[in-house]
Amino acid sequence: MSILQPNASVRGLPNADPRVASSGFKLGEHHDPYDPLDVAHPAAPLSRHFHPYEDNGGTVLSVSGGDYTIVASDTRLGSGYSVPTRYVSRVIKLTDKAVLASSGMHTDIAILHKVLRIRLTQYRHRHRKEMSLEAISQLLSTILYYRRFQPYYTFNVLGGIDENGQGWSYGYDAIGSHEKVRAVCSGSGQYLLQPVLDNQVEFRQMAADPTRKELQLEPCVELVKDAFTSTCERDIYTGDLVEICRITAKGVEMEKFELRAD
Amino acid sequence: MSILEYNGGCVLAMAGKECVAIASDKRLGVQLTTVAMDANRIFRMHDKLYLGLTGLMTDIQTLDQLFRFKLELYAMRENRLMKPKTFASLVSSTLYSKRFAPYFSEPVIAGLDKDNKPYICSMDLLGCVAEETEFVVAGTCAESLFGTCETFYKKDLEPDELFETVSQALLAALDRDCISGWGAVVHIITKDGVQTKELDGRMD
Amino acid sequence: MNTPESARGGFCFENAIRNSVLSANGYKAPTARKTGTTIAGVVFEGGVVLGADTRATSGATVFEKNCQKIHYIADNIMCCGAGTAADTEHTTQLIASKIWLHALATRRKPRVATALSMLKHMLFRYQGYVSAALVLGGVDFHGPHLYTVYPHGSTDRLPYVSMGSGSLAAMAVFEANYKDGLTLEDAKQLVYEGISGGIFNDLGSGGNVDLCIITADGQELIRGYAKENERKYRRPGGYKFPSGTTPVVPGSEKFKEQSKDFALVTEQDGMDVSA
Amino acid sequence: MTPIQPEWTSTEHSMGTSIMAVAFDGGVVMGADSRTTTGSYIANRVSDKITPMHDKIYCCRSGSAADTQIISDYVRHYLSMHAIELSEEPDVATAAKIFRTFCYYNKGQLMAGIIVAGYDDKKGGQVFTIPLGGALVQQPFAIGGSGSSYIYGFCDSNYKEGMTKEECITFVKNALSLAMARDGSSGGVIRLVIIDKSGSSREFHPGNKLPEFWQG
Amino acid sequence: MGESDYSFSLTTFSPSGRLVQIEYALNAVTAGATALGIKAGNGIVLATEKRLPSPLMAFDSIQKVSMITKSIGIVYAGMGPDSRVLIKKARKAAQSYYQVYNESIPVGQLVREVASVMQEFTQSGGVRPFGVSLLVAGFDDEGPQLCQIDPSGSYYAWKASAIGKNMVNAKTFLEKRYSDDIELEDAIHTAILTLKEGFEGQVTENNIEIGVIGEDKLFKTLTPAETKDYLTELE
Amino acid sequence: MASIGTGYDLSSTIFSPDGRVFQIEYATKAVENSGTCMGIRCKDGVLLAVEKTIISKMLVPGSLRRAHIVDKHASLVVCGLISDGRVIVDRAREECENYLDFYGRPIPGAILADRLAHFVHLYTLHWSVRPFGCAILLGVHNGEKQGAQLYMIEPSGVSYRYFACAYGKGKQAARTELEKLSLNDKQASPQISCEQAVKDLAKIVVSVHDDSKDKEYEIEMIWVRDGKPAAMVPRDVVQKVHDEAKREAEADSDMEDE
Repeated sequence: MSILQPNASVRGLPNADPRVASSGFKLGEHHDPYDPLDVAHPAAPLSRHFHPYEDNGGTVLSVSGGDYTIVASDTRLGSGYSVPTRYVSRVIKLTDKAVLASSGMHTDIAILHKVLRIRLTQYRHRHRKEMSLEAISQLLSTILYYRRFQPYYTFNVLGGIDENGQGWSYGYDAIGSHEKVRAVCSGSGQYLLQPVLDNQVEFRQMAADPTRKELQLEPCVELVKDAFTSTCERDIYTGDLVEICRITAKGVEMEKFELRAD
Repeated sequence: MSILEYNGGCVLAMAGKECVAIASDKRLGVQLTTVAMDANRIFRMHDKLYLGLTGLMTDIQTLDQLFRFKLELYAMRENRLMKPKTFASLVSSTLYSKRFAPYFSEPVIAGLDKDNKPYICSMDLLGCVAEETEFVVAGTCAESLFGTCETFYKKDLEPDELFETVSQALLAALDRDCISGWGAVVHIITKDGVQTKELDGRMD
Repeated sequence: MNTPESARGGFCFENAIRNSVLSANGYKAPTARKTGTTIAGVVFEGGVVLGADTRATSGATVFEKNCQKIHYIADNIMCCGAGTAADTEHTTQLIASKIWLHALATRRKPRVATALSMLKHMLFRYQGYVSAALVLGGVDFHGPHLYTVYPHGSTDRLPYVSMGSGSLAAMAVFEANYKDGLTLEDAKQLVYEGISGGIFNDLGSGGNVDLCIITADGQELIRGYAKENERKYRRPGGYKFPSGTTPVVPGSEKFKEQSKDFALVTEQDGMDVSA
Repeated sequence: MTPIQPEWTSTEHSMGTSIMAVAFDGGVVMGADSRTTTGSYIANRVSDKITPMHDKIYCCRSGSAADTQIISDYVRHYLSMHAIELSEEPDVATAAKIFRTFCYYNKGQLMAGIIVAGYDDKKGGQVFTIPLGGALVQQPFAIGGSGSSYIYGFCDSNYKEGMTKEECITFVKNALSLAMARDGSSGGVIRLVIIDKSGSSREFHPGNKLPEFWQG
Repeated sequence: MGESDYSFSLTTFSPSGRLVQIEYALNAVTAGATALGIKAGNGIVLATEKRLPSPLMAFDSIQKVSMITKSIGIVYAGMGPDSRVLIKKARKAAQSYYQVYNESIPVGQLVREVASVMQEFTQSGGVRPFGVSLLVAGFDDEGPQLCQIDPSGSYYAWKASAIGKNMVNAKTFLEKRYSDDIELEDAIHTAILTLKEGFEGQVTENNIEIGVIGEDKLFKTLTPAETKDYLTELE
Repeated sequence: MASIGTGYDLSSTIFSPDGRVFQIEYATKAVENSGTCMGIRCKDGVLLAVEKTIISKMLVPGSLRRAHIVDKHASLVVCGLISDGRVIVDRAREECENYLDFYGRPIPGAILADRLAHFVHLYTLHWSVRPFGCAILLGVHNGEKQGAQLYMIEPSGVSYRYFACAYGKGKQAARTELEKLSLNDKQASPQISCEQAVKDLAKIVVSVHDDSKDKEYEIEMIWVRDGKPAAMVPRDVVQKVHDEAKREAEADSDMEDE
């Protein structure tokens, strides 16, 4: 308080001297958003645009061993921060030897599965035999690429037993590029789950160890359950329930496994 | 691309039985180009306290010097070594003082306190402390590290098995991240000393 | 008395220009860790019960499974925080410190309204950039008080409140079941149900239910009042990594004894920027 | 894949609001709804928007809850300092003028529509309105907030000079009920404050006991 | 420093190399009521005379023993208003420390902070030294500690010490009675007896003030009732 | 007075051993040997008058203004150093303007006087400034409960409200004269009107004026009356009343000679 100009009239009061014009205020800068007559500052044109895609979360995976393949997916449907439903099946049994699991936008998943079911039925009527895993993988790729410029917003994993009884898995991107692998996963928990599969299915980072045995079906199911539980701990879009399909020469068995629901 | 991914890199810390592990990759990149394969992200504050820093390398180096300066002044003033929990608060208040113009770095702190109880914590770039009893992760492949650690972690691992577990978790995550990796280093801090090993992982 | 830079207090904008140049060049600034959060509070016969979940998220990833969102302000005042995790943490710490100094100066137990005013004016000064949404509860000389504080500095005083991304779920429970004159047990059950509503129906909330009961004779913080989301399954046999599993660069192993004396800076590591 | 936050988690806590004040011979009647929203979520359905500035001077707040709360705190402070120095009841005009000083000089940062009303011995019941830009206008009655745009017609046709206190109360209740019915960001209960020479009194009208009009 | 525009220090060296302002300040301390502290194995007691200029005075309004943090207390001798300034700065310093380290400030650090403030007032423009000596009692990781800070800013740790009017006889009295393994309860009795030594008139629970910190590391000032119990025990 | 010359009288921040602040006392002295000024609270307003010694015939009459209008309802007369007085007048005008601008009502007399007293007093607290070398008579009339008000503020910052008061060279004589006037009725409310007061004050100025020292002087008057803004009393009215008073004074002295 400079001695020569003590503002006696407002002395001792909080320094919020209302008459000190705050820096932000310039005459004419303020415009009343509600004022339709304010021609100089017409309210910015209101634009509403349509977001075609929404990601409903969910994690899917396919792991293959010598003579088996496991395809699994959680069943939580997420939308923003809410959970419209806790049980939605993302797994579809195409044939006794091939199962597809898809994550991404659920409407596209439903349509894609319907299209696949139709194509497989037509194939069965025409060839009087089930479509092979190899063929299905190619079929799915073409169906996806057909929608190259307005893609199905889906991330697919295909798993099953091939012609000579070996278990194989295929990982896809949204427009059909695919790769034949031992283990693949995709969806919201992809980054969490994939390294675990690399490490525990294909022992990628480990020093060579001749004594290490191939992973059998049941231990692999346990790995899948554990991997999903870990994913569920850290990814908010994965949870509630896991559907695990065991695909062996005998056919497809489905098991439900409970996860945390928060 | 977020500024935290400009140089790439990640850090991981895991608690064992009267020991803690802190590990990181060694890549220094400029976006997708790898510039150096011997970048150090883990700094010894004192024998029982290590600081791991991820994010922008210029801030990493600045913060290392700043914290070393503050820590040594503290030790000289108070004639004692700073407890890990206290150091975490120091780091937190330093980062938060720049709330609206932050350092682009997310720290991980690992150490043993007086009675050799493991202490690990991580922070976001504003200094929000997340103390954990199991493991903490930071860096460009934090999500993958969460996946592997959540799966592989077991309570009260002895130093040797802790080393193996941390290394496998780190390497598995690095292999799925194209801007982290190019070598890795693991420090195992026990009450007797600090064991350091470099991992012979993929260099691609 | 030239105070060292750190002790001058207030925020430091040293990096502001550099950061703005970086974001101008397309490197978008990273997002700070947020607590999606369900926090809530209810006034009952003898005091207030506050509740909170324990999940801190960064995007869709859970960063902390058991973080504490009920912060200490004074023995008789607690404050739950939602929004940017660092902001809620440091804002409540700062106000707790100011309240302590105020209590010492006035030699009286602190009042909830004092903490409220301090919070309100600080948040207003930063016009919502310090993004902390708080549920402030306590019992003082005037009896029980429960407030919500919004990031821009506005406050409401209500018998039952909820904040955070799970606040709708919690409020639905409260609107259905709240009545005046609750007993302690009713209040604890109601807040537990409210927070659980948020935990299970809001993806931003999860983990345990923490409760804090504040009455005239003191406060009790129950960490993990309900732990319904513990990890259920572990792979039988776990993951064994026998030593030697991981290939180690030969000759890279070093072992450094714990230095017995007090030497801090040892010549061996000095300024090892590179190796 | 970061989930987008629903808008109600980040929008500022605001009072869409229907507020009103009517002067009668010997005092004023002030009324307000009780809904404050953050985006489309009702943050507080029973809030009190009629805030005391002095024993016989109140203000109705609309716009940003934070801005109006902080400003009314400052005005209450300045007014009490003034009253102490004056050692007599302050004028309603003085309260309005101080409000206007804050609203006008900080118009760039504020979103506050305020109606100041009260009683003083000099001029009896008075009503002043301070819209967003910081103008200060004295009126026989004033309406404000987003809900007011729906009831200009009703008020202009139903307001009469020289109404009694009871007539004013009915006029306010009817007007506010109509506004609350039509305006999404107004609702809840109606709170009234009646101020006259003897002091101020409050009335509370729950949401389900408001005057009914045509509802389709 | 402070509001003065002076740029030169008021504390200057005398020809013989002494800082007389500081010595005068010490005189102001010895003009103040006696205060003392005793460090026991399991705690510390601070005690002080509370001379009331008039019986009409509300004795509980005068507080000479102040809490700085939950585990640190300070008693002063000398000019009351000066002590209030230092108490406020000490409390602020303790809080600033806590804000950075989330750990309560060690006694040694607080003593250093307060001492450096007092020293600054002997070497800055336009200000005079503080007319108080402080006895700081605290219990932290390094156990109970009792320190004394003088107007010069110098500080020393004591087993037992006295400041103010008859600090000389009080010290000799303490030297006789002190033993390293003294317990807190005995220390409190010794403290009261020491005060009694130089007390004009009858010691009551209203004209002395006692602060205690025990193994619970919680500093608290005895209520008049508690002080009375100790007084009756001594009769 | 042992403290003169011992350095205790150099700054207003130093108390002399016997507890006096000499700078303030010296400042008061400076006011005492300036032209007498006085004021009267009347029933329809307040009148202030000042005796202005004319230092040179070449001066345009009335140019050295000592009476100032502060606001529509407030007037002020400076007694002592005129330039010091102008600083206070500016301050008074600023206070009135601020108050009206902020509170929307004219500043009450008591508060204006208090503000000016505070302002004057500040200059006796700091070593970097000297006290004001003038006293202020403040006349305020604004239809308030208290009616017309007359205040006097001295260099020390002391400020009281008066029925009538005087300061300057002839203050003692003027005060005794003022006390003779029957200003108030039993309830201490003013009886005489401003018109009447003009004559009374002129008489007192004349009687108090010491011809031996400086011959030439003129009277300047200012008033604030009911319902009218503050204004200077017209020069001719003052001149007329001044001449009458002089004549009467000579008549009285003739009577004494006989």
